[in-house]
Parts: sequence; C-alpha cells; structure tokens
Amino acid sequence: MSIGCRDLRVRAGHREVLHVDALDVADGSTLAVLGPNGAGKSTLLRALGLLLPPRRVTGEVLLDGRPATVDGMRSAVAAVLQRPILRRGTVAANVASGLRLRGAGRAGSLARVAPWLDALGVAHLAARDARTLSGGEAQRVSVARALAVGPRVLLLDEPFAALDAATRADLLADLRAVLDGRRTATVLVTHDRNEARALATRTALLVGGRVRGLGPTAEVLDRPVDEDTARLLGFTNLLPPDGDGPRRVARPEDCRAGPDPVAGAVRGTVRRVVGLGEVTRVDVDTAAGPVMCLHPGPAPAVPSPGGAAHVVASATRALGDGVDPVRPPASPAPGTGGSAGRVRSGRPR
Amino acid sequence: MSIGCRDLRVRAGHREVLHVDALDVADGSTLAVLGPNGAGKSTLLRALGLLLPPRRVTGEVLLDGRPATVDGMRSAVAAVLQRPILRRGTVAANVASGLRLRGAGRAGSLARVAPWLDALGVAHLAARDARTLSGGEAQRVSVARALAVGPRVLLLDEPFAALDAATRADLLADLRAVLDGRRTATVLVTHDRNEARALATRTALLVGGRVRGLGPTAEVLDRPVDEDTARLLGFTNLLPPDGDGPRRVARPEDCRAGPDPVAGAVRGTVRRVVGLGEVTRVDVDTAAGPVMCLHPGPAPAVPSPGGAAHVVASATRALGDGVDPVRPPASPAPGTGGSAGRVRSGRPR
Amino acid sequence: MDVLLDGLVEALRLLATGDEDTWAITALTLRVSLGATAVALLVGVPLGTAVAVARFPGRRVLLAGANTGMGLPPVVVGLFVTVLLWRSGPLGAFGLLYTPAAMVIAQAAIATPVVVALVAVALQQVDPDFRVQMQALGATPLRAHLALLAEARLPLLAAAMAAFGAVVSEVGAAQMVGGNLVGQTRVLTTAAVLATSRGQFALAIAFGLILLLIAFAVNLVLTVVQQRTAVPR
Amino acid sequence: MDVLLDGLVEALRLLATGDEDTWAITALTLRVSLGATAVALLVGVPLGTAVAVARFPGRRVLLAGANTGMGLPPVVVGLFVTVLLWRSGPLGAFGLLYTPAAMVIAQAAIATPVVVALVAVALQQVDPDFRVQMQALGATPLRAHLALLAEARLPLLAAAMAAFGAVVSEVGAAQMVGGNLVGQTRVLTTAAVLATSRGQFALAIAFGLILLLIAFAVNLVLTVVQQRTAVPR
Amino acid sequence: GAAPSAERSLILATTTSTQDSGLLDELLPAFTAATGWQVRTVAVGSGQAIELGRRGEADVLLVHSPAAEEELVAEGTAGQRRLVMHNDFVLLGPAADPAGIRGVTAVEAVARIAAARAVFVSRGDDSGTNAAEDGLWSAAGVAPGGTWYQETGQGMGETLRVASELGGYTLSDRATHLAQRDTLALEVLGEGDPGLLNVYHVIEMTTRAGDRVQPDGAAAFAGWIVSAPAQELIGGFGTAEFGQPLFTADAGRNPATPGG
Ligand SMILES: Nc1ncnc2c1ncn2[C@@H]1O[C@H](COP(=O)(O)OP(=O)(O)OP(=O)(O)O)[C@@H](O)[C@H]1O
Ligand SMILES: Nc1ncnc2c1ncn2[C@@H]1O[C@H](COP(=O)(O)OP(=O)(O)OP(=O)(O)O)[C@@H](O)[C@H]1O
Ligand SMILES: [Mg+2]
Ligand SMILES: [Mg+2]
Repeated sequence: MSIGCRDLRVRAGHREVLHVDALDVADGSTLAVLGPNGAGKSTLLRALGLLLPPRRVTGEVLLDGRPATVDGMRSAVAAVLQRPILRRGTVAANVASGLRLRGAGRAGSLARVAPWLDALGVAHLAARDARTLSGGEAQRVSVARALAVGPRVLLLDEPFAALDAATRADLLADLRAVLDGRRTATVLVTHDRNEARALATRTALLVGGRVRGLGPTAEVLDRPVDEDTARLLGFTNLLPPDGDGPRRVARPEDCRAGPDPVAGAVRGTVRRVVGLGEVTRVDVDTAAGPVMCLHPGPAPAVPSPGGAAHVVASATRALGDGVDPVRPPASPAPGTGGSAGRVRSGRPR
Repeated sequence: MSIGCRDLRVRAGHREVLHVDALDVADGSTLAVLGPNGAGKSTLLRALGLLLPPRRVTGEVLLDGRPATVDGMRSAVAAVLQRPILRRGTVAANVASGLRLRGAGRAGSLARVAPWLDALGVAHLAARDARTLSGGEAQRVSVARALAVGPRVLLLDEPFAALDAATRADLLADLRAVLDGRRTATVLVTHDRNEARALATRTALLVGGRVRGLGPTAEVLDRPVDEDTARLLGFTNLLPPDGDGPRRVARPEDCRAGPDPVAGAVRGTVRRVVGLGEVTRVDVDTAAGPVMCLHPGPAPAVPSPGGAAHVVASATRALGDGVDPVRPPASPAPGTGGSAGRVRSGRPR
Repeated sequence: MDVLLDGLVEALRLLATGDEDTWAITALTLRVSLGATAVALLVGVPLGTAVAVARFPGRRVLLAGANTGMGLPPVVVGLFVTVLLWRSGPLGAFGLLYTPAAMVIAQAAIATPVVVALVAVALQQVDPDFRVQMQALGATPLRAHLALLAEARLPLLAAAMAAFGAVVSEVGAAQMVGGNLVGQTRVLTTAAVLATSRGQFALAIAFGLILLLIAFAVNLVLTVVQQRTAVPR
Repeated sequence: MDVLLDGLVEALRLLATGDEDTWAITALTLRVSLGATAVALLVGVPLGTAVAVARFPGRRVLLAGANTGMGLPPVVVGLFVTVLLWRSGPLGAFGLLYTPAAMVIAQAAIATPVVVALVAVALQQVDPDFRVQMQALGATPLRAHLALLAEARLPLLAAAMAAFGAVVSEVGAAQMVGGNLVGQTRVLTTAAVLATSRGQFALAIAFGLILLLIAFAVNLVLTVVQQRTAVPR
Repeated sequence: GAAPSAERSLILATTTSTQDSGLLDELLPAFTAATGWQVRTVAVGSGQAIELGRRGEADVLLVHSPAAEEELVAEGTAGQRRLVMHNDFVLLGPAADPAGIRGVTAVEAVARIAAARAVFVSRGDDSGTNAAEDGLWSAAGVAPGGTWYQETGQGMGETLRVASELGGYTLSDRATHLAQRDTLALEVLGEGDPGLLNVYHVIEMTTRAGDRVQPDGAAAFAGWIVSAPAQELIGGFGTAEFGQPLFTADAGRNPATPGG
C-alpha cells in the first residue's frame, strides 16, 4: 500500500508547525525523514497516520492515491511513537495488544507474537510487568508491537534511539529483511544518517516544518541545498565561496586548522581547543562564521586560543542554489518575540 | 567532589539486577558506563544518586570517600533520567526548577537559567508550556535543568539519545568545555562509544548487572575481555582461535566474505545478503557461529545465500582470558523459566 | 461514650443472632446502593469519558456542572424525584414512589455526577499520547476508549467507590422517595435515623456500624483489585 | 411539577429581595462547608500522600478504610460527634454542641476520607519517576512531595470539590450536631428539610437551588483553574 | 430570681410538631426578650427528646407523649411536669373512605380500618402521635400488622405525604395537617373524640440527670411558658394564617382533663 499527502498543514498553538506540499511513499518502499529537533518530524508522522485532532490539520492524506478515511487508515497503519507508551500488563500482552485492538482473540494473538518477542530480544521478558522494563527494553517492546500487526503502512519515530549499538545494527538488518519481502510503505523518522542509508530508498529533509530536500537517499544525504540542510547532514562548516561560485560547506572531520597560511586556506582566530578523547576539536572563528575542525589524535599542532589559524578543507560541497528555495520559517506565535518564535535548527548559541 | 560505591547490590522483583564491587569517579573526572539494554546502567545511576527505595539496595555509596547521607547526596547531585520528566509549567520554570527545589527564589532562579536555555538551544521556547515540546526539545530542557543546578555530582542517563546529530556534536564539545573547568564528578550512561571517547576519561562496561571492564576509556573500548563485551564494543564477529591462542573477535566492517579460500580465512555458508544503502551486509554461518561482513558498495562479489563463503578479517582482537572472569549472570527470578530470567545481552535471536 | 460501646455490642448481637429484620434491611441496602451505583456507572462513565477526551462547546460548563453535582443535596434530589413520581407528577402513572426502584433512581441521580467528575479527571491524568498510540495500533474509537478506561482503572475504581459511598451513606433521598416503609424501603441509614429519633442511640450506632461493615467489605475487595494494578514502586 | 417552578420563582425572589434570613443561612452554609473542606484537606492531603507514596504495613487496609470512609453515613458521624460533644461526653466541657464549630468538626470527619482516598489515587497516577526526578534535582522529601502535589493538581482539585460537595449537601450530621437553630446553625440543607417537613415544598426547592447555585459558583471557579492545568490536546 | 445574663443559654428538647407548626418561632423570641435566656431548640422525635432529657443533654422538655413522660418522671431525674397546652389529633383518609369511618368514634374507626385491611400509614417512630395511635389500637383490641399497615418511621409531615400518595388513612395532629392540607389528598374523617387529645407538657430536668443540667434555665423556661403572656401567645397562634387557633392554652388546668 502507498501513502502520501498533499498540501498538508498542521497548526499547534497558533503556529503552523508543518507544511508539506506533497510527499509520496510507494508500495514496499521506505522513506526516511531527517531533521533537527523540533523540525516537525513527529508531527508529520502523526499527520500521515491521521493521529492528530482534525481541527489542527488541513490538507489531504492519501492511501493508494485516494483520500484516506479514518477507518481505512486504522486498518492499514501501525505506528511506533517516539516515546514507548506501554499498557498495564505483561510484555507479551503489550506486544499482542496491536492485534487485540484489531479484534483478534487473546490466545491467537499471544501465539502470533512469539516470533516478534524473539526478533526484538525480549522473549525472556514475556511475562514481565511492562512497567518494570528498562528504557531500551520498552522501546523494543513498542517496536515488536507495531511489527506484530503486520501493517500495510508502518510509521516509525526514532525506533532505535534507546537501543544499544549492537542491537541497533542487528535490528536494522532484520527490519530491512522483513520489509524487503513485503508491500509495506514505511516512514522512518531518524537522527542517524546511517539508519537512513541502511533502510530508506528515499529521504526527506525537514527543517522548520518544511521539506528542504527530497530524493534518493544517497543523493539527498550528499547534496545539501542550504545552510540548514548542510548542518543537518554533517556539513556544519560554512566556507566562503570560490570567487563568484556558490557557498561551500564541509564536514568537521574533513577540516584541519594549521598555523601556516596555505593555498585555499581560510583565515581565522582559534576560539577554543577541546580534547574529545581520540580526536581534538578546534573551533576557529572566520570571516564566514565559526568553523569546527576535528583533528585525529590528542594534541594537534594548532595555535592556542586567540592565535591565528588557517583552515583547509579536504572535501567540500557547493550549496545548491535556486534548486529548492529556502522558504521563510513559520511565522512567530503572536505574543512571543519574533526571534523566540522562530523554528530553530537546534544549534545552541 | 568524588563519588563511588562499594559492594553495591540492587534487587528488583526477586532478582538481583546489579552488583558492583567497587567504582570510583574522582573529582572533576567523567566515567562513561556502556552496556547493552537491560544491563543495569540506569539502575546503577539511580543507586549512586540514592534515588532507589532503600529496601531494594544494599552496600555503600561514597561521597568524597565517606558513606553518603541522603541529605548530602541531594545537595551534591543533579541527575538527568533516561526519560525527560518535566513538570507542568513553562520551559523556563522547568529549567529553573532544580534551583527552586533547592530553595532558590523564583526571580533569581529564572535569571540564572537564561544562559543554560541558550546553551541547549531552547531559549526561544522559554515561555512555552513544557508539555508541548518535541522529544528532543524535552530532552534538552531536562539536560539544561540539571546543568543549571551547578551540581558537584552529575549523573547523565543517555542525555543525547533524542538529539539531532549536529546538536549532539556541539553539545558534546560544550559539555566537555563546561566540565573541564569544574570539580564535578560525572557519570555518563551512553550507548555511543564516541560519546564515551569524547567525554569520559574512564569507562565501565556493564553486562548483566556486573562490571566486565573498567579502565581508561581508550583501553577499555579497544580490549574486549569476553564475548559480551566484544559485542558491546562492536566486535560482533567471533572467530576461531589461532591454534591454541585465545579466541579472536572482529568488527563487521573489518570482515569480508569472498568465494575463494584464502590464507587464514574462515569457511562458512552464506545465510543472507542484505543491502543497506551504501553498504551490503553479508551474514555467513561458520563453525564458530554467525559472522557478519559489511561490504562497501551495493553489490559485492559474494556467493548467493546457501553458497560457500570464506571470511577474512583485516583486523582482529584477542579476547582477554582470565583477566576479568566472566561471572554467571544474575540468577533467574523464581517462577520464571531459567532462560527467561537470564539477563540477556540484548541480541535478538 | 458508653453509647458507642453499647452500639458496638448491639451491632454484634444483631449480626450474631441473625436478626431477620436487620438482615432484610441490610440486604435491601446493598441491593439499592449497588443498583444505584451500577446505573450511575453506566451513565457516568461514557459521559465522563466524553468530557475528558472530546472537545465540544460547553465542555467546561458540563464539567463544572458535574463537579457541582457532587454536591447535589440528597434531600433536594429526593424532593425533585418525589415531585416527578407523585401521582400528580409526570411519572406518577408508574406508581414508583415509595418503592426500591424509586430509591435507585434518586440515588443514581446523586451518584452520577460523582462518577462523571471523577472519571473525567481520571482519564485526563492518563498520558495524552496513550489514546494516540492505541489508535496508531489500529484501535477504533470505541476500542481506544476502552483501552483508556482499562489504563485508568485505578482512579476508575476510586470513582466507583466514591459513588457507592455517596449512595450507601445518604439518607435524605432514601427517606423521601422511599418513605422508610418497614419491610419495603427501609435501609440502614433510614433505620439509623429512626432509631435516633426514637432515642435508641445504641441501636442507631449499631446500624451505622453494620453499614460501615458492609461498605468496608465491598471496598476492601475493590481496593485490593485497585492496588494490585498500581505501579510497583 | 409546578412545585419545581414555584421553587425556582421563590429562589429568585429570595435572592432578588435580599431576604436577610436567606443570606444569613447561605453565608453560614458557605462558612461551615468551606471550613470543613479546609480542615479535611489539611488532614487528608498529608495522609493521602503518605498512603500513595510510602510503604508501610497496613497501607492497603488504611486505603480500604478511606475508601469505605467515603461511605460514612453523615447521620452516623453526626451521632458519633454528638455523643462526643454531649455534656456528659469527653468533650462536653467545651460546650460545642449545637454550634457551627461542631458542624465543622462533623463535616470534616465526613470529608476527610474522601480527600484521603482521592488524593492517594491521584498521586498514584502520576509517573512514578516524577518524584525520583525531583529528588534527583536536589529536592528534600518535603519539597518533592509538594512538587508531586502540584503536578497532580487536576485530580487534587477534583478531590477538593468532591469533599466540598459531600459536606455542602449533607444534612444528617448538620442537623444532629448543629440542631438546626435559627440564626445559629441553620444551613441551607437543614432549612430545606425543615421546609419540606412543613410542607413548604417550593421553599425547600428554593433553598436547594440556592445551594446548588453557590456550589456551582465555587466549582466553576475551581473547574476553570483545574482545566487550565489540563494537558492541551 | 437571678438577673438575666445575655450569655446564658439553655437547651430545649421538643417534638418536631412544635417546630414544624411554627409555634416556637413565635414563642422563643418573646421568651428571650422576657428573661435574657438564649434557647437552643433541638426539635426531634418525642422518643429522642425524652431520651436527651434522661441523659441530661437537655435542660427542659416540651413533649406530648404522656406515658413516656410519666415513666421519665417516675425515674426521679426530672423536676416539675406541668401542663402547657393541647390540640387534637384527627383521623385522616382519602375522600372515598373505603373503610367507612366517617363519623364513627376513633376506636371504632381503627377497628373498621383493620377489618377492611385498608392502608393505614403509621409514623412508627415512638412519637407522641405514634403513642396516641397505639392507644387507639389497643383500645380497639387490634394488633396492627400486615401489608396494609405501613410504618414510615418519619415525622408527621413526611408521614402525611406518604399517606396521601398511598391513598391511606393516618392519624395526625391538627396543626401539622392544617399547615399542609392544601398539598394533600386527605380529608378529616374523624375528630373531636376525647380519645384524640394531644397534650403537651413542659418538664424541667434536674442535676440528677447530669452535672451540666441548668435547673435555673429549666425553671425559667417552664415558668415562663405557663405564664399568662406565653399562654396568650399560644392561644392566639395560627388564627392569622388558618382562621382558627392551632393550640389551646391549658396552663393551670387539671392535667387529667385538659380542654374539659
Ligand atoms: N521489578 C522488576 N522485576 C524484574 N526485573 C526488573 C524490575 N525492574 C527492573 N528490572 C530489570 O532490571 C534490568 C536493569 O534495568 P536498567 O533500567 O538499569 O537497564 P539499562 O541498562 O538502563 O537498560 P537500557 O539501556 O535499556 O536503558 C532490566 O533488565 C530490567 O528489566
Ligand atoms: N502547542 C504547541 N504550541 C507551539 N508549538 C508546538 C506545540 N506543540 C508542538 N509544537 C512545536 O512543534 C514543533 C514540531 O514538533 P515535533 O514533535 O514534530 O518535532 P520533531 O521534529 O519530532 O522533533 P524531535 O526530533 O525533537 O522529536 C516543535 O518545535 C514543537 O515545540
Ligand atoms: Mg519527534
Ligand atoms: Mg537505562
């Protein structure tokens, strides 16, 4: 089954927190949604699942190309919300509850969930009171519960956030294997570009409630169109343009700060040097803004704070211009200051 | 201020979920705690903060080497629990609530929290009802609230789990910079080895409620002592020993599966091949167990499932033997099956 | 003070000797109160759920009404119901006045606002995302609401107990619409009032104690059920 | 039915003409009921908090007791308190019987179990980690409990309203310990009972309506406060 | 006696009929004005009123249950018992009068009601009215019981209401009936029978009943209510509203034949 939307807008407390012109997730494919905190990812997921109060939403959600009805959506969808919300009762009962809520019998549902308990590594917890679980255990149960339903539309909101790294890697492969065999349309909200790469054929970049990039995952992740998406994709350093060309961006791990001026280097002043274990972070203030360099090793040969430094980037991307115009952020809420109401891209200042 | 414990044991529902012989976090230093889901990390953090019901805990928690009193602990500690738990009211009031709960006046606390709202990128949300925040925004508020207290002991339970990648990177550096200037003892629970590297001088590996490795971060992360810690540290492939030597482990990204037998290769059968975007995962069943290879690129030259394959690892680690004996897992809860009660390392089966 | 002691002794004597009248009165008390509580739950739970989860104009006023309704004076309710059931009243034809049915009606009217108000606030305390998550698993509105009620069963049981407590203890309405007729509509509270007005204080206290005893039995069962579902701490 | 209409007209007349007796009775009703509610909250909130958060032997029995206490028959409470306040009783020396103070005592006894039971279940509904997080920010036990109460103010206000409703509407205890003395202990419920037994049904209904009116005013304020703190959905 | 003090107050236990009829509302302000004593009136059933006296919880009683009163006086805790007033009981029933009691004597009437098994609603609360009714049954040699005999255990007003709604007979004091007759479907079917007198006495309690009894207060009230000004108030009460007095003042007459 495919899912999509047209001119979808969501309001929250006098603000428009989401406005998506069009989005389509085909039968059997997965769309990753990447965006900074507060971008509206969870809102988008809920809007697609018809899980928001209708009065807050305008626009259309499509199932197989036709406007979705609430009943149609309920029977098609299973969603994992960002916070695992479990019911009173045992873990097994919780994993079975998706089936139970769809009217399946108690015994039948319990039998059908056993493989999912296994797949998510919570079989040993089956009889446990769900309220005694650890954070990661609860999240696994929440994921198992959605998968057990065998939905035609699967909505996942950061489903791996609380999982340990090894399990996350395993689950990524397991989930991909499960989905590969099905016609399920999946939307995956994530902060992890690797998860997007591993699971999603297409990726949408969401910033300030607007889609700022949409296309095949590899392309989207490698082609920031503006400052915000660059930051989102790890190209946090904004470099001056080469002559008249577009602005360039670079990843911190591709930047090095040195004492000597070299060809193509950007001049600046060292603000701070922070040792981060096996790497050292050097923040340099340049005319184009702050630039962050990650040097391997504990003590690179860089000037101390206050000294002059020259930053060289070994790999850069040009920002696309005019491709996807940067829209103004959602208008500020009445009564709050203009800047306070701005949807931030999450950078602490 | 330093914090530590001696012979700390925590029971939950008839099981012992944690047993730590000794742990010490010196003045101004940071200890990372790594472990799979359900290992007891959050339990350890709460036990150290005297935040568990006393009837569930035995053993001693030390503050500056002396047994901690509840009052002493309350005045020293600030903790960020795994789930952000905010109060009714505005974001600003929430960030101020740590100070308020310690008896500071309303106006004074509100003034003192402004820089922390800024530092965590939530200044624009200051007047917002805390119950309308997105997941990541709530987590930022929760972190800001703890830091605003200026605690002498800081307990952080996966504080960056819901943050977007760029913010996480910034915050890591910011936090390190803040802590560097203080005498705060910090315990950081995390699933991310990079966070441990960036923030922690020492790292403890927790599996099944027991400490399985403890020492300088770089050392601990690079020297798995047993299967469980190997898996935890990303060395998920267990390879047969070289002759009489210790067992060897390898990271999936260091393993390649090929059709041809080469020197030192391990023979096996391909179970599945899963495309994960820019990499392809090849699972091979060998005599020593399943081995996972991550090949760069979409279509490596590997046999199809069922075919014979040979796995070569470009880098391996020998498992330490006898260094830190693998203890039996906590005894199963009475009334549950033996295997069900076992503290699992979280691997889905 | 000896009156209290005498009352205790009298209560034990009545229970021990299996005094027939006492048993009949006790049985009727239980029947009427449980019946009224059941009616109040049937009406009040859906209403309370609507107030908690739906948004409609007048929601707050309805809730304020329910909250006020917790203070509906039983005598006034009794009087209203009596007037309705009078032979000359609109429902007079049914001849319900001075029957247990009339008492159930009046007491249900007293208990329903209690149920509405407490159910509404109970459901509002549940994580607002709970219902969303249930819908996100395919629950129809009805099933989602049932799941919500199941999740809030701790305060729901408290609401049921408050409603039961309100009706089992009240006397104004029971007296007025029931008439306190021996063997027909006399319940423990009205019997206690009568004993008091006869100056038989010990007997009045004995009836009161028996009332508390059965209320305690009912509530002990409900409390154990309720607390079994409480979060283990 | 016209009795109800007459009652409405009478109520409006009493309010409009500012009938002095009616005002005095209304004022006393408010004073006594609010006083009793305040006492019940002072005693019941700490007790309910203890039942909700502490673990001690007999906790469930205490809770079952409080739940039962929601069904304390006002007449029985009235009788108990009367016996205590009798000249021959242990507290007789204070001469409190047939004074508003006695009514406050009796009504507080009626309302306290309501507060205990509803506060306990209200606090149990709050995320069990809430208190932990407060302590984890340095809260002393007292401050942590206060934060918990603030967090649960939605159901706490409902508890307060239930308690107020229980006392403002009851008549058994008010009658017995107050004696329904004109100008001294006559409140709206006892006045309504007297009017009923005098056959002045319209007047009784008028008193009932005035009672509901003030209860509604009190509760509308509390409901607005309460619902302002509800989670926006 | 002693100079009246504004702070002094006494407890009067009386029957609901004196309060429900409104008589006390007229008497007590006059008493307070005359003597300075504040009165706390506890209007309850006669049984409870006498029990409160017996326990020393009331200083003075104004009741109408002669047999119980004499019992109390015989116990020795009470002081003087003096006749105050009387009114009379009336036999009420539906206009159709199914048992045919119109015009017959009271004893004959209850015998016919029993024989016809017509609904009779009794107060059944040991009140003075209830005691008078019991007297009629025993005089008629009937032990009432069965489904036709209903006991409300409530006050007069409520009992009248039940009788009216059930279409039954009942015995009521005239004052309460007069006050409520407009809302009742009951007619006076028997009255004026000497067996239907309702006699009120005032009884002073003494410290023998309890330490805190105030005999001086009791004496003040009892002395005042049998005094001429009070008796005048009683004799005139109700004329304005009902066109006839509700009570007959009896102070100083022969206790055995009030009204005679
Ligand atoms: N009442 C209980 N009965 C049995 N086991 C319990 C109980 N409470 C907690 N546990 C178990 O204790 C273990 C430790 O929990 P803890 O929350 O400390 O794990 P964690 O290491 O923080 O895991 P995560 O990474 O998922 O957050 C978990 O397996 C949990 O299921
Ligand atoms: N009632 C409200 N009033 C104003 N803004 C609101 C309200 N409710 C939600 N928002 C805002 O809407 C934005 C989108 O929220 P959403 O939960 O969709 O973010 P998200 O992209 O999922 O973020 P995260 O990565 O932190 O989970 C957030 O900035 C949030 O603060
Ligand atoms: Mg989100
Ligand atoms: Mg945890």
